[in-house]
Amino acid sequence: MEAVQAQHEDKRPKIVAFLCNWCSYAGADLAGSGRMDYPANLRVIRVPCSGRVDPLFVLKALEQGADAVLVSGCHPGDCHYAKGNYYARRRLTALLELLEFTGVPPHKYRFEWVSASEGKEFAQVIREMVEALNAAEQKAAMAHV
Amino acid sequence: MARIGVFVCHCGTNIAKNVDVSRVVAAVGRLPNVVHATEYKYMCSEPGQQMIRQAMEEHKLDRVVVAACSPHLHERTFRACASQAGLNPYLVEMCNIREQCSWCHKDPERATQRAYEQIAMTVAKAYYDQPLTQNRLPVERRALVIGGGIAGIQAALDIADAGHPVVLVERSPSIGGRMAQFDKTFPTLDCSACILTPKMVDVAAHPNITLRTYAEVEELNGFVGNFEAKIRLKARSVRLEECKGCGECWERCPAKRQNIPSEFDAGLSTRAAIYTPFPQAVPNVPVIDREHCLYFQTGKCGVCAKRCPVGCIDFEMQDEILTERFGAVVVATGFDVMDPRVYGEYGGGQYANVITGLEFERLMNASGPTGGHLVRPSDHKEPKTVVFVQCVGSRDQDKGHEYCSRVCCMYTAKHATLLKDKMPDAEAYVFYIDIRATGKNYEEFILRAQRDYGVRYLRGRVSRIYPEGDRLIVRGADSLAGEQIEVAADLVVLAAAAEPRAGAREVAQMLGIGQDKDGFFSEAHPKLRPVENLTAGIFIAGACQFIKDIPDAVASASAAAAKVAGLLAKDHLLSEAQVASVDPVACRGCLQCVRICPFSAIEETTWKDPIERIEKRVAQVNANVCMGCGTCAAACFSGAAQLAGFRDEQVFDEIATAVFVDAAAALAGESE
Amino acid sequence: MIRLRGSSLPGEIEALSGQRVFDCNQCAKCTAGCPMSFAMDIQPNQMIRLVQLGQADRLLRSKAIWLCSSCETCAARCPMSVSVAEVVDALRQLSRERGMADRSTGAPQFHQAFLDSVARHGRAHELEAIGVYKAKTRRFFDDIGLGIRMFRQGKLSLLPHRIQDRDVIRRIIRQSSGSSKT
Amino acid sequence: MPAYSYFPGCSLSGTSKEYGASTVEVCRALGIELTELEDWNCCGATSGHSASREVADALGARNVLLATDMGLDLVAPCAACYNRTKRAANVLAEGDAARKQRIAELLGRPVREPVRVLHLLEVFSHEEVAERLGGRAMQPLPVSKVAAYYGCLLVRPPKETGFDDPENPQTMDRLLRLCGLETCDWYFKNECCGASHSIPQSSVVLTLVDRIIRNARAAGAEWIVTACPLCQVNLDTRQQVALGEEPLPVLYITQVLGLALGLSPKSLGVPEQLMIPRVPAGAAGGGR
Ligand SMILES: Cc1cc2nc3c(=O)[nH]c(=O)nc-3n(C[C@H](O)[C@H](O)[C@H](O)COP(=O)(O)OP(=O)(O)OC[C@H]3O[C@@H](n4cnc5c(N)ncnc54)[C@H](O)[C@@H]3O)c2cc1C
Ligand SMILES: Cc1cc2nc3c(=O)[nH]c(=O)nc-3n(C[C@H](O)[C@H](O)[C@H](O)COP(=O)(O)OP(=O)(O)OC[C@H]3O[C@@H](n4cnc5c(N)ncnc54)[C@H](O)[C@@H]3O)c2cc1C
Ligand code: SF4
Ligand code: SF4
Ligand code: SF4
Ligand code: SF4
Ligand code: SF4
Ligand code: SF4
Ligand code: SF4
Ligand code: SF4
Repeated sequence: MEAVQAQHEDKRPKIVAFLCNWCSYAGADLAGSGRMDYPANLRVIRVPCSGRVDPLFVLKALEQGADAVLVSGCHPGDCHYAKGNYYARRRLTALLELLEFTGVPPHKYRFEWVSASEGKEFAQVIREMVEALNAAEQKAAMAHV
Repeated sequence: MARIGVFVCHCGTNIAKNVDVSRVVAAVGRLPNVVHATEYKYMCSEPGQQMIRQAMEEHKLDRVVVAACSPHLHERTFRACASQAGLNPYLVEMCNIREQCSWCHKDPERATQRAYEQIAMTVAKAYYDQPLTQNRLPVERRALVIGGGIAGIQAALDIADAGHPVVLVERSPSIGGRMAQFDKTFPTLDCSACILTPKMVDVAAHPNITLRTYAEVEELNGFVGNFEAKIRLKARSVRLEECKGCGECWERCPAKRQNIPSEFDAGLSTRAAIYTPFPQAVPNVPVIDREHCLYFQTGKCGVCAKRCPVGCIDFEMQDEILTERFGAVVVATGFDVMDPRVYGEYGGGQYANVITGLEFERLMNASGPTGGHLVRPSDHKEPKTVVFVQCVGSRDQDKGHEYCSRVCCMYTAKHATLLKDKMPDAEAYVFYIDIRATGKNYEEFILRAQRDYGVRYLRGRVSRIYPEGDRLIVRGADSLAGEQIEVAADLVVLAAAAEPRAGAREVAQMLGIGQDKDGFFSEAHPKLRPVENLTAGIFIAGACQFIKDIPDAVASASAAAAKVAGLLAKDHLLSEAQVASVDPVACRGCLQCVRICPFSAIEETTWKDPIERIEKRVAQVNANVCMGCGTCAAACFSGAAQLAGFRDEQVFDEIATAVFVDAAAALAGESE
Repeated sequence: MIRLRGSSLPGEIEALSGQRVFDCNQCAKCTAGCPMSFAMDIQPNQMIRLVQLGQADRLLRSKAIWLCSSCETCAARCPMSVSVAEVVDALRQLSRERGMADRSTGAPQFHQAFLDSVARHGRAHELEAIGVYKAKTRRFFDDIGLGIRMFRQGKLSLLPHRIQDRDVIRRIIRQSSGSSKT
Repeated sequence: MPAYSYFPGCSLSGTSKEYGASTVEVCRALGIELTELEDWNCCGATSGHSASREVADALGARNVLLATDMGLDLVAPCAACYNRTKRAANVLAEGDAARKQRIAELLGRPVREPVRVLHLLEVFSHEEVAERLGGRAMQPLPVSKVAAYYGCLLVRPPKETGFDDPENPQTMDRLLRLCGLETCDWYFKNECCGASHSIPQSSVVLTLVDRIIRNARAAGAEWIVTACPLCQVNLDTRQQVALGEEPLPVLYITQVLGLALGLSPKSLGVPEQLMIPRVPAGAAGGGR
């Protein structure tokens, strides 16, 4: 059991996060300004708009070994570019179906709308993702013991 | 090979407390392409910036990465700093290790590792950065205002006063809009004409304003600062400059006998074929309505031409198209009043004595069809009991609009007050759901109607109106009493909903601006940019954005005018630098990007391949219109559409770095 | 006084009636046009309000839900597309299931007698339905003259028309209306 | 000529026999082929939907499906039957899956895309029928002005029945004008007469009936014409007549059409006294 724990310590999950500049990136900033503590597993890539997120980015990240991918943009209707997040939503819904279809487990990707005032929510999303990843990993490890 | 310099900030202890900056700097220094890495206590301070500039020179840096706070705070600072030292500002990248690292991770080791990895990602990204320039766009310092209601009038006057030439285009023969139709205005009850007419005259007299009535904008091309509009001047059949407005012509026009309904009087009176909509019209020059004119229909008449003392009537006049250039456009096309005929339960237009609020305005107006004497349309008798029904077509998702029309609570109170003022013995009942009176002195106005004028308010909707004898039985309810209420009325006034102008859709398409779910023109941001449109350079004023009363319409018009004046005060504009572009070689011409660009910044064009010598269809981004959202780049399957600063290869390398870099090893001194 | 606490009533009514009761903005147009309003102890708009407030007892014991004539005037004219008529049906169903139906209006007994007759024969046998109803309500002598006149005109037949497939009809009426307590 | 499956409903074989008889007679005369649904059941009327939506759905759907099996659009002369049956058909056509599933369970048979449900008036407005009616020489009738009364269930709720203009329907008015009658402009043609309460709440109903009759009289109606057995019985039997005043006769549209087509009053169930021409006081040539 201890061995499993230690191993798990070293191979911390890595989450690649695409955050839109105007809402989610600002939300993540707010989580920091509010000194909310959340796991450091995140690697943030700033994009102007969730509409910039090519589904290939998500697939590439997963393929190269990211433990999970987060895409986060403005809430529907709040897009800085009017309709960019609407396209993102359409595109990512299709991607979601594809991922589901190809059997990628659901804890490995998440799409979330986070506004510039939702620092708390942002931190919570990251916590939840890391928890889910750890739980999955632990389960897998136990299966091997 | 790039020469990248990395500058890591302590932010006092804000960063340094949780991130071991020295270890990070050491590790970063070993990254490929990094030729210089250093740290400082306050990077944004003057000595900090000085240090960056010096290092740039010393190490011949061609890229700068500052690892500090959020780019939302200091990106501009460091871009300006690099720019002073001669580097293109778009070769500067920031990496956020404060808000998104030291402040949100308690564990120093983990925070240090993350800081290192995020910097490595930023370095990877910076490698591909290219120098970008903002285009300097000339500004055509003239404004176009579409719609000559109170909003358009106000906007035109304000822009003109700021010193810029304005062309005001109005569809009907005179400016004035809805306000010209009113008798008195809430909440002050001052005479509408008394406050509007002087403004109309000012418009006509202003040296900076060119008035184009009986005209419409047919086409708008170009972009902010550089629009080109096609304006159709409809054939007026009267030479504008010569006409004296004497009225000889319309006095004698035999077409009067055809009972042509007057649009201005909401159909309550008739007009001639040659007419001005109302006596105070600006310009006070008639037009010939060719559809009804006997000369145009039968070839025989010409009475007006014979009567006209100056001979300015010209039956041969043709429509004229003007093409003019503008730097900015204000849209102020106003609103319409819903046709309440869909309400079969209120008679569906069958009963002459069920009228709309707009018709009531005309019946009360001193220059209206009855000279301000309120009578029922059916028999011209004075009504003794008048019932007002609010929210007809508003707050009704079944047959009308879901929204509240905003002005009808107030104008109904105005109508009832004016009625009681004119005929103290008349009874006035108002059926309402809620009273929405949120302006300055509005609630007081409602209270006065009830308390001082004896208007009776009944809280409920009306379900049925039907005639009995020569009266109308109005069956409603009072939900406060919990009972049905029946009133025998002589006249019923429906506060019919306000709605988008007929043709708003065509106007929106012609201008390339958005409409909301109800058909009103969309603002750029509901709170922060209420008079702007997402299409830069186009502004919206008055009730075409959403229903407004006069104070709000005027406020929005002045706000739009201020925006326009600000824009036209510049001698050039700077375009967005981080914009999309399409590589014509790679482009397959699928036009997916054209379809989805939220700003219509991409166009289809043909391109001749200089090597293969073939012509093909490709997409082309107008860099002056593109806002840099990157939606096109994500949609393009060929990788032809790319967004500067966020190119595919940049993002892919950031991803790869994020996944493959092992911070623990790097910080321990192992080279990658 | 209404003391508010969480209630399942709005949800139940929405499920049974298919109406969105919270769309109602209490404009009272339903009440304004209701032909039975004058006889009701709770007005149509108040019924919707009380559903919103979860006041099951008052509604299920009311006379009003049995006085509604199902004329659908309310539904046809409601600006928010809420049908009071359908909400009333749902209230009647709950009221009977919970044994709270107000019998003084006679309506619950009448509907029961009518449906019993349909369950028995597959079609309504008017003479039987009226007879049972009168026995239940002990209103033997209301309308007696009228009944005799109709009978003479051959309009009230003595024997019921029966259909073949009576079992299905019985099943529909018994099974889905639950155990009725009227 | 058009053919339909025919759902007479309970009233037409009981309290409203004459409506049933006149419907059959007139349709025969106009060449409309009616085939009665075999083993039809009661639509449940108000009692059905008061019990539950499921009861109303299933009772209505059974008849719709019988008609669907026959492959003939279904016609109902009773407004209440029409209303309930059409609504059940709407559920079968576009209702949600769960609701349809429940119908299938209760009926013990699969459900299918339904045929159309029509009211008799809609059949008479059918192009061919209207043409045929228009081309017929009509017999003069003993009155000249009548009030068409539509009641509730034909026109409401409009989203379900989709019958004519719900606030000012004209279908029956047009037919009556074809019969050479003038129809009144009156405002109670779609007001509720309270028929569903006729038995349990007779006193309340009197108020409603009274208003309708008074309004029709004021508009100059000599007859009220209806297309609903519940309305007819209610308006006929709950009418209060002042001393010395003649009651206002309430006839079925099929009876009026039948008389105009020259069918015998007896076969249409029209009371003899109605056929005695009456000359309205002061009007010349009122009785034709
Ligand atoms: C019955 C009634 C009473 C009211 N009373 C009051 C009151 O007492 N006090 C108050 O504050 N508010 C009142 N209002 C509200 C008031 O009418 C509006 O606030 C005001 O008219 C808005 O002005 P506007 O210029 O935006 O639109 P409008 O007055 O509608 O003017 C729009 C103008 O644009 C022109 N136009 C439209 N389309 C085109 C086109 N494509 N090209 C060129 N020109 C075009 C139209 O011809 C018109 O002249 C009332 C409204 C109603 C309905
Ligand atoms: C509880 C509440 C909730 C609200 N929610 C919303 C909402 O959700 N959406 C919405 O659109 N609106 C909302 N509003 C309304 C919103 O607050 C106002 O529209 C907005 O704050 C007005 O901005 P302002 O700049 O005019 O005034 P303020 O926000 O009051 O700013 C005035 C500033 O001037 C400073 N000041 C005052 N006197 C002086 C002086 N003599 N010298 C120098 N400085 C001075 C003050 O310190 C203050 O910073 C809400 C209001 C309240 C009370
Ligand atoms: S650059 Fe940012 S992180 Fe550094 S001192 Fe300034 S505010 Fe702090
Ligand atoms: S008569 Fe001539 S000058 Fe006078 S208003 Fe008419 S057109 Fe103008
Ligand atoms: S020519 Fe036309 S406008 Fe002139 S007077 Fe004759 S009808 Fe009127
Ligand atoms: S302003 Fe008043 S009358 Fe007009 S829609 Fe709103 S609530 Fe109704
Ligand atoms: S999506 Fe790409 S390939 Fe298609 S037209 Fe646009 S740039 Fe060309
Ligand atoms: S980046 Fe956005 S605004 Fe620019 S062309 Fe592409 S989709 Fe249009
Ligand atoms: S009419 Fe509709 S919205 Fe108005 S009170 Fe009745 S149910 Fe509510
Ligand atoms: S259906 Fe019932 S509640 Fe609605 S109007 Fe008719 S009687 Fe009133």
